[in-house]
Amino acid sequence: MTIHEVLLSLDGVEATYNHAIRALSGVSLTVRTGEIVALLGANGAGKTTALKALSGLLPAERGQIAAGSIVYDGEDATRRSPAELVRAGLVQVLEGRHCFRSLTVEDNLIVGGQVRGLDRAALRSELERIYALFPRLRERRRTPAGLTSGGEQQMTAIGRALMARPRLLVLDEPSMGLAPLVVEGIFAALKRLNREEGLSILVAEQNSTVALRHADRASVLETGRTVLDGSAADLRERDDIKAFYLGFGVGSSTAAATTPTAA
Amino acid sequence: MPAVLSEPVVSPANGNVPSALAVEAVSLSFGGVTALSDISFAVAPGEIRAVIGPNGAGKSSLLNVVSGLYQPDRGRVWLGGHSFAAVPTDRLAKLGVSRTFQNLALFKGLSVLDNVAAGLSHRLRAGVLAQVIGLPAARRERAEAHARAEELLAFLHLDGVRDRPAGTLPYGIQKRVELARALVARPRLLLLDEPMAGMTLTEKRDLSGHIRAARDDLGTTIVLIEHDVGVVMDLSDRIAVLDYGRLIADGTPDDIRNDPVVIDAYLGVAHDLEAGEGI
Amino acid sequence: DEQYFPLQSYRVGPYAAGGTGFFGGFIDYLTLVNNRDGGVNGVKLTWDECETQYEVERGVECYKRQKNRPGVAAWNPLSVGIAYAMIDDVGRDKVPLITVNHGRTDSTDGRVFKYVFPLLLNPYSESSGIVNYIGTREGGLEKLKGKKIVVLYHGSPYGKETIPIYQLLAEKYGFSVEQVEVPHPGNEQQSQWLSIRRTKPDYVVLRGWGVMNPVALKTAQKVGFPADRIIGNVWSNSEEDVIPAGDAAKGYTAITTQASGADYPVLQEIAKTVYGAGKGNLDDKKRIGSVYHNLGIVNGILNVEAVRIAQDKFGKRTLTGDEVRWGFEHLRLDPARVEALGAKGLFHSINVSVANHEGEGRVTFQQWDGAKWKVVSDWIAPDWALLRPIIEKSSLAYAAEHGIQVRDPAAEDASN
Amino acid sequence: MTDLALEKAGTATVRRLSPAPFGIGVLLIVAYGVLPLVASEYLFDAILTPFLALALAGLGLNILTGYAGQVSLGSSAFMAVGAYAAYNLALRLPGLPFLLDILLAGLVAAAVGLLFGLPSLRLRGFYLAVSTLAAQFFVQWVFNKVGWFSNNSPSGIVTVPPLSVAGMPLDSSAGRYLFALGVVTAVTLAVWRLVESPTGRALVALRDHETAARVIGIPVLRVKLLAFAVSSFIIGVAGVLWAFAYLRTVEPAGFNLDRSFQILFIVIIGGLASLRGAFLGAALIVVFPLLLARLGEALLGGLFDSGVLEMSQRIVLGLLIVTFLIAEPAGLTALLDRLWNRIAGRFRRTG
Amino acid sequence: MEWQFFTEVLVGGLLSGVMYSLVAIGFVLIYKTSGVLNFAQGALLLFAALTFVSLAERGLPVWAAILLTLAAMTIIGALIERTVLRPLVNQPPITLFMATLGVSYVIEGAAQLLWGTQVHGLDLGIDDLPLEIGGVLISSFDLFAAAVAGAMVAALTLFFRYTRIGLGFRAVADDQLAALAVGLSLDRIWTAVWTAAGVVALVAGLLWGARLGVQFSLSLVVLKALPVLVLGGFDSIAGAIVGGLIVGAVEKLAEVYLGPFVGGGIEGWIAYVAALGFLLIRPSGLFGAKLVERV
Ligand SMILES: Nc1ncnc2c1ncn2[C@@H]1O[C@H](COP(=O)(O)OP(=O)(O)OP(=O)(O)O)[C@@H](O)[C@H]1O
Ligand SMILES: Nc1ncnc2c1ncn2[C@@H]1O[C@H](COP(=O)(O)OP(=O)(O)OP(=O)(O)O)[C@@H](O)[C@H]1O
Ligand SMILES: [Mg+2]
Ligand SMILES: [Mg+2]
Repeated sequence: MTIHEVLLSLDGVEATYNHAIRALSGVSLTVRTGEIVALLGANGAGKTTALKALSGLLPAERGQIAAGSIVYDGEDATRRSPAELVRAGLVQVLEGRHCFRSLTVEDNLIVGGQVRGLDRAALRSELERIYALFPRLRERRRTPAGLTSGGEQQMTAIGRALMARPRLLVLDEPSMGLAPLVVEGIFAALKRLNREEGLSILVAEQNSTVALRHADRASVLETGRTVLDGSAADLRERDDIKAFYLGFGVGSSTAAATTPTAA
Repeated sequence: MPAVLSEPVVSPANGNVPSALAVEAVSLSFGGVTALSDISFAVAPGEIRAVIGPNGAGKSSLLNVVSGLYQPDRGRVWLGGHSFAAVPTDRLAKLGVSRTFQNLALFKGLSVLDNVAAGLSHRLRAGVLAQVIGLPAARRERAEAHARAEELLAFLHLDGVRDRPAGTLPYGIQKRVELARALVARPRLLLLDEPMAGMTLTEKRDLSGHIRAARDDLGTTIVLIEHDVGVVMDLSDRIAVLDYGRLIADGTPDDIRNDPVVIDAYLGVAHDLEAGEGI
Repeated sequence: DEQYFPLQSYRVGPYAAGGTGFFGGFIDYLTLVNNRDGGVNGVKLTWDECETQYEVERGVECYKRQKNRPGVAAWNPLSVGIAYAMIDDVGRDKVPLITVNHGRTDSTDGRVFKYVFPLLLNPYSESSGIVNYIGTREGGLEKLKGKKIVVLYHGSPYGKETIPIYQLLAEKYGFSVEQVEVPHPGNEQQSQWLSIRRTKPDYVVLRGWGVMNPVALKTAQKVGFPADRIIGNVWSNSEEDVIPAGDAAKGYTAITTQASGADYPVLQEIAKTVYGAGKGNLDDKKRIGSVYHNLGIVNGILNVEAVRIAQDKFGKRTLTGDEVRWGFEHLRLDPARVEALGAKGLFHSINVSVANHEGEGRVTFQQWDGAKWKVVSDWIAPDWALLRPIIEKSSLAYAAEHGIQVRDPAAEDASN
Repeated sequence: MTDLALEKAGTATVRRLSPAPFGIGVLLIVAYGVLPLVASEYLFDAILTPFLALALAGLGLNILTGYAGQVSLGSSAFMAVGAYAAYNLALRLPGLPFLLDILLAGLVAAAVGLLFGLPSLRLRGFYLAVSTLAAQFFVQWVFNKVGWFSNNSPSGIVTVPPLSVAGMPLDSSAGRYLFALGVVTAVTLAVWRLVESPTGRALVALRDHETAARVIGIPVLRVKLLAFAVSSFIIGVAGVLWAFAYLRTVEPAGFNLDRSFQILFIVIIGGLASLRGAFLGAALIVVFPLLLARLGEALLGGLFDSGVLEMSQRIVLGLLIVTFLIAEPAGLTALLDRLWNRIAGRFRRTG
Repeated sequence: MEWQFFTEVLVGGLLSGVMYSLVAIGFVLIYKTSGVLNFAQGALLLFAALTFVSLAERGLPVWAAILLTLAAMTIIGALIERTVLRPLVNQPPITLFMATLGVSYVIEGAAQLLWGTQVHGLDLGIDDLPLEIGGVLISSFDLFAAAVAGAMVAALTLFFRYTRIGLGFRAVADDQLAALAVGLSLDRIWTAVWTAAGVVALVAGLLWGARLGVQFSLSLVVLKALPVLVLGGFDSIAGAIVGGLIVGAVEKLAEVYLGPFVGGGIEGWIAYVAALGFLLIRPSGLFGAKLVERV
């Protein structure tokens, strides 16, 4: 596996919600082709916001990019619609398992593959690929996704994104709610795709142990700002940094750090 | 695979050890999908009991049965000396049971303080008119509720976001607010469905402390679903393991850690655990 | 000097067709008087429009706003709801309220409703007129005995208003009446007409409104009820009511207080001088001489003549509302005067007095031939002997309820 | 979980009344002290009084829709119930003090509201919304059909008796305005107390997560019905004001579907779950069309007839609704808050 | 002969019901892709009918008038997507509902501004003379309308069944944010659907216009469609048809057999009350998707 040119880069991105609540105030990060990058940070650091910003979903949350640039595959990503980005291979798994609740698990997956306009046979084999990764989903494929268990929903959401055969997969807390074996399974599978197909991955995780174990590099956010950027191996070693980025709750003492300041 | 029960279930009806919670031969299925099949187990007062198992094993369904959101097809639930075929959700709070949800279930439009204070709703005696007019009894009640809520905010380090609408908070903090809402009523039985999902290690450690404190200080019995095995092993007195709706193991953390059936179904190879999220 | 007519018009919304026609005709006539005569005895007529969309609150807002302009002559809202909401106010502000062809029946009694003038027709006289017409068609009122009439009415206070009077007329003339409601707005009448078909009445009186009318005609055709046995009331008598029904309306007959068509001298004059000079109010010249347009013109004539009559008494200057009220109370236009006004055949006559604010107007009936209305009857008078006692009963009750001193017409006439 | 997924709006909701009691004080002084002295009859009768009545109706609906999350399209039916109840009470119990009359009329409206609120125990979202139309059409039909309610007035339109409270006639424009103002102030105060009370919080809890509310012991059925009752009560009182203080006539057609939409519109444009919202929304809905009409007339009156102007105004109004919703789905309240924050922020920076 | 009358009323009711379905289908289309009750459907209907009639009256051949009207509906669909739906993506349904109310003002205003407020007759060239079949009176026009409605429903059902677009629609209605994230082009979907709703509005507008005349009141026919919607389920085309039939039959039978006891005119609300009663048994209508939620 070779690491090529820059696939995605964020530079000095600032973002607000509702033109008022500042959520990002200087996020920079890069993902090169074939790389796995972890985005770490405490609760409210801005991971989700950064990921939404780069996949064009911020406007749908009434958020705005106030400054900075986001370049995906050599083009300005802020000018492209989310659908265009997906077609260009940038697919995101949203935080909090946004499944299509009334669609069955299988229909969820099919919708995920729709951008590719597959024929029946190809669709079948793609589905099989996902079911091989998440056997649990095969058993539940006729159940409306909204009724399945939390973990099953999470698998559905990840599977749905994989159906689009992304070049850059953006994952927001994929391990949340998943059994340890499944988490390992997912990361192993992603790693395989990364190795075999050059899939690049950007993953925001609280579960930093898992994330760092699999990532090549990591960026750390704190209160909407990139504060650290380095190789995952380094970060794994350094306890001081761990203590630094893991954050400490939002007691009165650190309230200022986690309460966004008004613009 | 036969259910491995490390201890016979004591039915509160005839047994000598009164349990805070017992489920007796509970089965539940959804049109062909068996979510729970013939589950029986009891939780002793003051115990921290974890429920673990693969995704879709039926853990949340079990809590939903206990809190009356699902009606079991068969079996009974014992809560504080009462036995129910279907637990009446409306009376849950009065029975001293509170819970959190796997997917956030906060009142997004209410401030954090009001969310937590809402946990005391079942205690309110004053009528609407008394509240509107501001009769002394109503005022006192209200002030007490707020005082209690403030206490919990401080306890869970949430006072910094006291007045923020809960919906605008980051995920991890919302989870904590939900815990505060469940704790504020000082429940006898607290049901937690993945309270630590989406938290950092430090936060998990904090929260574990709080949960333990709740048990130690208030004597609350706790049933906890959690996927972070490190947390589970560290925190719980006993662990029940579900797989495909069946109870495949029930025992102390040590029992469970080394149970080959459990390792197979859930934990994976032992070394993963060591390298995992130990606290 | 100027005399001002505030117009609470409605040119938008469900009743826009009526509003544009009526207010268009009214304005056209005022324009004619200004252009031709330089106003009324040199007093220029002015007006402005305030859109109500036929909504009461908007009408009230318009009233409060427009009444502040000087020289208000009279109010002409062409809306029952708005008129009701203004009754108190016009009394206090002492300006006449003209509710031509509509308005509350008991306001005919001018002894109680000093400032309200339901000119030409009220719901009761209208009903009586319709029954009289059916009588003439059958060859005499006595032939009505044993006949069966269905009244199909709009499900609104307006529609319901004549239920008791038809009952009374049925008793008096010995026909049987069945009154069937069509819920607002009336775009579905299948069940009503199926029932009618089963009843097999001799006539159906259509007391409709807006979209209900064409639908009634269409549905009648659908169930095979002949259109020439349907008699429309005064709000079911316009082109807008029949054109959408297409062929189904052929033969349908309706009451009117003013004939339609543009052959009358006053209309010719309007067409020539007003529209010729590009000052006409209607967008569509084809509507000149349509039912609502002509009603507006007649209404214009009545208003202007009232001003003229009042000027004769009070002087040729801007009059106060109360003075114009006096003019209305002495509005007597006999057929000769009507002819002099260029309106012979357009409407018959009017004879307003303190006691009778309606003016004992006469009505006629027009039949739709698929392209235009054709007058098919003489001028018919309602049965005043029957109606007056009912009206007085109601008005006196109102007076008692609201503590109104009932006027004595004889005394007033003497004092003038 | 939430009914029409009010969650987004919810995030910006439930703020304390304005944090500036100073502002409220000024408003009250102007409303009670200054306006009665300076305002013209037009201002009272065409703007202020209908504004108050509609704001009150908005306040009532806000309890149901904004706080409890149940959308109703039948508000004007409850206004009608209030208006007719008050009329009949005044007519049939001549000695009844008017304030008691209002109270009873409100209670009648509350009872009817309760009845039509029953489906809410089972229905959600637009299914519930559309079924509230049953109330709308049924109530209108009843008042139309049953002559007794309008004292057998042949035209169905009734004129209400003149307003007087405690023997004091309030028949002038200013008097009726002051009366409406008094009622609105009192009800607003009570509503404010209500939404700040635990019960008020329970309403929001219900809206945001019904299951969670049930689990923590909020009596969901009772609270839902309470929302319907209280909301209908207030809307009923608004109906009384509409009939007695404003139009002084009552007819069923005045309480049609358009009015219901108007009230819903007030609530949503003003801001769900905010007391100020009802007032801001009502101000917009009453004043804006008038402004537009006057402006259109002044600028273009000579060129086009009133119909064209009206149509253009309709278009502008529609565009405005959409624009406001886009600018701030959480309503005028949130929009103003944001503006205020920005101004205050700038002030702080420079000052 | 009583049964014959009964049959007549029943058949008449069923056929009227089909007319309601025609309007209801437009609502269903929009609801399916945004979970929103589109209150502008009535305005669209008015606009379509008015445009067609005005063009035809200006001497255009029918086909040209229809084509031009279709073009206009497409433009409106695209405009609404661009200016209203796109900025309001991912907002709660109530907000969108209000926005459609605003849109309806604009369309109504524009329609009347463009074409005036006159009442127009509309003759589709279908005679509406009574047809006796076995002694039962049936309207030929209604039969024609029923055939049109049937064809439309069949076409739409096939479309949803045999294309994957239907799935995308439901996905969008379920969760707009997720739909964006999986790359569904909401803009295209919405433009297409609103245009389709405009076409349905045109068909309904022509048929209703031929019955009522083309005028402002045309927009009020939506009130007939709403009970149909709740009864059939907001998101089901089949529900719109079945609901329409039920509502039509109930309404007419109630008016004829129940009306006399309460004074008549109950059609305006009986459908709503019936729908309400029915909803208490099935809270999401006959064919509507059930609410999917769990904790
Ligand atoms: N829709 C929103 N409206 C307003 N503020 C928001 C919104 N979403 C997020 N925020 C704020 O933006 C900041 C960054 O939040 P974000 O969700 O990006 O953090 P995060 O790092 O993903 O946290 P977590 O680990 O809890 O998911 C937080 O302070 C949060 O309160
Ligand atoms: N309301 C329901 N309708 C249909 N199926 C359901 C319902 N609730 C649960 N299930 C099914 O029952 C099984 C058990 O679900 P449950 O949520 O209890 O799992 P869990 O153990 O909590 O899993 P996880 O760890 O992923 O949250 C799942 O397969 C789920 O799909
Ligand atoms: Mg996040
Ligand atoms: Mg679970």
